[in-house]
Amino acid sequence: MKHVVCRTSEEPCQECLVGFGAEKIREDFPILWTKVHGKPLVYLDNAATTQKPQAVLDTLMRYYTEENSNVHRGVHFLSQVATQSYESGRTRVRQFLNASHDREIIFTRGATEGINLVAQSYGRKHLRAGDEVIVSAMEHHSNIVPWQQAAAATGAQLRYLEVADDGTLSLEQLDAELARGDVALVALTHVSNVLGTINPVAEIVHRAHDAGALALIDGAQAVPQLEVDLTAIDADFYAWTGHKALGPTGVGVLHARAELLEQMPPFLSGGDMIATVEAQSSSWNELPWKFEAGTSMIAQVVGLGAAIDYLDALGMANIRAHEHALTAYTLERLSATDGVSLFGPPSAEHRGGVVSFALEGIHPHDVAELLSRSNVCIRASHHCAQPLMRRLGVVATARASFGPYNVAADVDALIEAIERAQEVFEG
Amino acid sequence: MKHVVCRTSEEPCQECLVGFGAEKIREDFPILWTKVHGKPLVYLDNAATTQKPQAVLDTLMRYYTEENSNVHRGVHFLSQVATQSYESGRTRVRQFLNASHDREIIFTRGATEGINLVAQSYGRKHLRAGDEVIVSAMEHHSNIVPWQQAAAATGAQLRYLEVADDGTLSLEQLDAELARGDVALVALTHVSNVLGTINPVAEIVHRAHDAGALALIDGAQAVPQLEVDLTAIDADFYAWTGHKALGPTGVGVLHARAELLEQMPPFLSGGDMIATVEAQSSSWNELPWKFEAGTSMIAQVVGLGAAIDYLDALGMANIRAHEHALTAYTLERLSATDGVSLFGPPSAEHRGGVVSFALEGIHPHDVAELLSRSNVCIRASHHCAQPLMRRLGVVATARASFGPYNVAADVDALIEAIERAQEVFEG
Amino acid sequence: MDDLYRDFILEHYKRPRNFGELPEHDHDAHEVNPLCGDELGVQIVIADGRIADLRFQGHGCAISQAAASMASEELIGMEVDEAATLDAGWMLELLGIPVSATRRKCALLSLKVVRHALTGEGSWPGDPGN
Amino acid sequence: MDDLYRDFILEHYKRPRNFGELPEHDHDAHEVNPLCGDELGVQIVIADGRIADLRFQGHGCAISQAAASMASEELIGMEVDEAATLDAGWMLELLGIPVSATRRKCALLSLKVVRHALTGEGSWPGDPGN
Ligand SMILES: Cc1ncc(COP(=O)(O)O)c(C=O)c1O
Ligand SMILES: Cc1ncc(COP(=O)(O)O)c(C=O)c1O
Repeated sequence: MKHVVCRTSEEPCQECLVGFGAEKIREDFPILWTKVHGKPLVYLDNAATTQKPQAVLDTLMRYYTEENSNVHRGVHFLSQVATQSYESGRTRVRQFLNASHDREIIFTRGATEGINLVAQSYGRKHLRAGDEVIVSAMEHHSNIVPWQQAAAATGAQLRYLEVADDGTLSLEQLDAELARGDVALVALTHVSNVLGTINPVAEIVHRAHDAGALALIDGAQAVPQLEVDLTAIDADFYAWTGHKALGPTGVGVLHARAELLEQMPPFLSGGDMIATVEAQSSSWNELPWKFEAGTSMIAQVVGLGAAIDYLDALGMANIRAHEHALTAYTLERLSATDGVSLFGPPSAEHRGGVVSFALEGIHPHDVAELLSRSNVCIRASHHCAQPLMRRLGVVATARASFGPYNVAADVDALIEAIERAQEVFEG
Repeated sequence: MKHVVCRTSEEPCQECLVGFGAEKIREDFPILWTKVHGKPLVYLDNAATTQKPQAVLDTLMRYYTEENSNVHRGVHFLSQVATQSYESGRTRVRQFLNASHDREIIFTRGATEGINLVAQSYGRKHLRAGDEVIVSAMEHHSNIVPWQQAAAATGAQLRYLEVADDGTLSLEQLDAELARGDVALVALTHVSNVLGTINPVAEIVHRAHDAGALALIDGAQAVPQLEVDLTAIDADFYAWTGHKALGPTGVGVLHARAELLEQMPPFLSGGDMIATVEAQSSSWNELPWKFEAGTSMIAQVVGLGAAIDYLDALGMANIRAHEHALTAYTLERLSATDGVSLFGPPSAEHRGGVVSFALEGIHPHDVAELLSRSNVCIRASHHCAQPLMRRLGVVATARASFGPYNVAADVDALIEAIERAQEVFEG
Repeated sequence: MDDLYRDFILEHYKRPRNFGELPEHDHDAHEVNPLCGDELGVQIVIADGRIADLRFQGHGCAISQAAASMASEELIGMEVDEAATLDAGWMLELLGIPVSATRRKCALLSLKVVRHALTGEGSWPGDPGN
Repeated sequence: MDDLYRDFILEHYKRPRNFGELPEHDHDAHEVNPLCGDELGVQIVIADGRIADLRFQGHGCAISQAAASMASEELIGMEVDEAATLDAGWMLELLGIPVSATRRKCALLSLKVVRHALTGEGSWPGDPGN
């Protein structure tokens, strides 16, 4: 076997240069200690949501048992501590992603709310009939439907970048679209949640800006596994979600340029986002709070800070190297398995830790159900990417996706479980 | 002293008929065991957010360590368990509030998002120029600003019910407004977060319906302390928030009539809320999921279920009786303290567990800061109710508010701390 | 032997009965399972108040295909009034396998599309939350 | 003796210097503390590049009122260029008491309104997150 990927702690990972040894990392994730029917959990559904390290759980508990209080408007000591913890979460996000200003970081429920915020607040105000919004055929529904809605409300047009057979987007097509001069916004995913494709987003943003268009990047799948540098990418909007990055459910981040946020009307309105409320009109608080109406997901922001600390301590470059090695190993093993076909870029090089596949004669749902009998959790779905499914000519795929705690043994378990599923259907 | 309110567990609460003994309840709330500067925490900021019982924290931990997974589209066993837990949270909410259908219960981040959902999805589609929206001068900003925005977008008019000197709303004025025949929606709070006023919401909804208007009730302060029966109240929309009802931050509930939800366009769009996504248009999932775009605050919904179990076990009638007794005791003690003036209904009868007050010559901020020196946490603020502050002729009030775990000793500590604050300013 | 993927399920999946199209028909409908995007269409011919003929078409998982196939055998010849009011229990009993909550819609898609065709009403048989 | 509510703070709070209005003035501004709704206005008279006279009006907590009162004594007579660039550090040092993060805006409201009056620019001195 060519790849030795953190198989055990005695045999540390060489391929991925990591030194962290995923077996060690597993100890930090209580759910991975669980045995189901006496066998360990093989969790390969990380693109849907990741598991949480004990450090995140401890932070949530600490918050609720030592600091819990409403933030910003409180003078008493608990509120001061809670406000400090909440706003430190923002600073931590800024540092982690190399952004410049805390006030450009807005907490949302997730990537979906972040993109909706932009589509509704920016889109409905600034898009005009005749404007083009460019998305791609590999987008998640959360980066399609809000634009359909904004287009319907404004008369703007939605155009799709095609996905090539190797799972990539064509920059030539992008240039051709941009050259028409009517593109207002380019909204693309950083990493595909189905194909794993890593798009050259810094380059895409650069070309969009050169053509006078804005760029939104959906970073939901990128932040958990790549070194993301928001200053280098230079997107006008960058949205992602905490629960896919070892953080709690219910929290996400929208990073946006302050000049744009200043021009945009508020999205949700109510407490905390106002300066003054008169009977018939109101004025808005400063950034970022103008876009954080009502009581925030305070504990979840604090928990997200702990998730970032954990990722940072592992090192995003190490995580990437590790997941890259796992992906390469998975592609190799799956290619060598009869009746399996693969979607997405053929090599692990420009691809995140996501592998979509199909088994001949077995519907993906049945694959997932049968794999679950072997404690192997994968996803079988359209993955909220129906346009991409149509492009691939399927209704759904089976998908294995990795987190920093996955090991080669998980991939071996996947392959075994696939062979067992094939036996059931052949038998 | 007339009232003996759960002072100690040896001396159980008589006034409030409770039998539960708040001292016992305190043992369930780890944060209340904390000592700050060697003295216990006196938490009287429950209208801002409540503390969480151990049972809620345990449920969050159990969810994250045994079930954590994305819901609805997952076939593997973890996803099945998580989906089951998440949807049980919905059923639990329905039972607790005596609602009829799970599909009428939508999870939001909080009351603010719930009201915004209605104002944006219902309001912007159905309000017309010339329509009236009735709110009151005692509303929280979250039940004012979204209507200002909807009015600005549609040409509807916003009208305010006045607040009488005794802190009540006039049903006569409501009738007069309704009689004009142009009222499309009445949006009122169930319990005022400043005055404590309990509005006769079932009666108000009834009159609104008779006049052909819809009714939205903001239940953020009601659900934590009253027996709320949504079938009896019969509001078209009822919004509340989990973190004020012993639940986690980041989750709230909008209850809405299915016929209305069916007519309303989606609010946020993306994953999970669609049936099919074509390139240029999409169709929507069934209720309630049509209004739950993206990955939900799964753990928080499960935690909210545990909070409801806890409240239910105490019994909402008991909680109400207890907080009512505490409020009566507080009004009595504060009235007897020099230099204190009180806002809101003079008796505890029609009033929730919220007491706003002012100290002569001391700004509320300074009151809160000085009380915090004695470990007494109250809020000093406009409480997101600037129109009400103007009505009261102040910029802010000091506010003490109760949870089921508060005891008469907390009120005694409040009074002592007030006297100490007065000494500082007189000295 | 697997609980769910029993021989008869796999047999119906691999060789579904009454699949195809009926260009001449009295009723038809088409439904999607939002969980997975699976689609199923049906055409129905009525005679003397009974389902005289019926064809499904579409693709899906073993559970949904086997369910459609098995249901088709029962439905042909059934009184329309009876067919229009069949509930989730009927379908699950007919299938005779333990279907989890998540796969429920797979099992019920064929019944849903038939009800839709016969009554014009497209809700899930025995929806959760009603 | 309280750390924050020192004698001089309470003294300035109870008898604030330079409070009132200057109907004839060269610059004015009005600001709100979104935290609490406290409001503060200022009018400024300039002569020879210096602040010749200044009055605050409004109401607020002991910290914000004492800060305005103490600042007013320093500002009158100061060069406009200098006054326009004073930062949070200047104000906090002048106050000489430990101000928590939450009360920072109370302490800085008067400086904010002066900067606004002199420069037309209304951001908080030394905002968090910049
Ligand atoms: C009466 C009332 N309505 C609405 C809200 C808003 O709740 P949330 O901030 O949780 O959205 C609050 C509390 O802040 C409130 O007291
Ligand atoms: C590429 C991509 N974008 C957006 C999302 C939406 O994230 P969320 O559901 O947390 O809002 C997801 C995950 O579901 C995703 O994979």
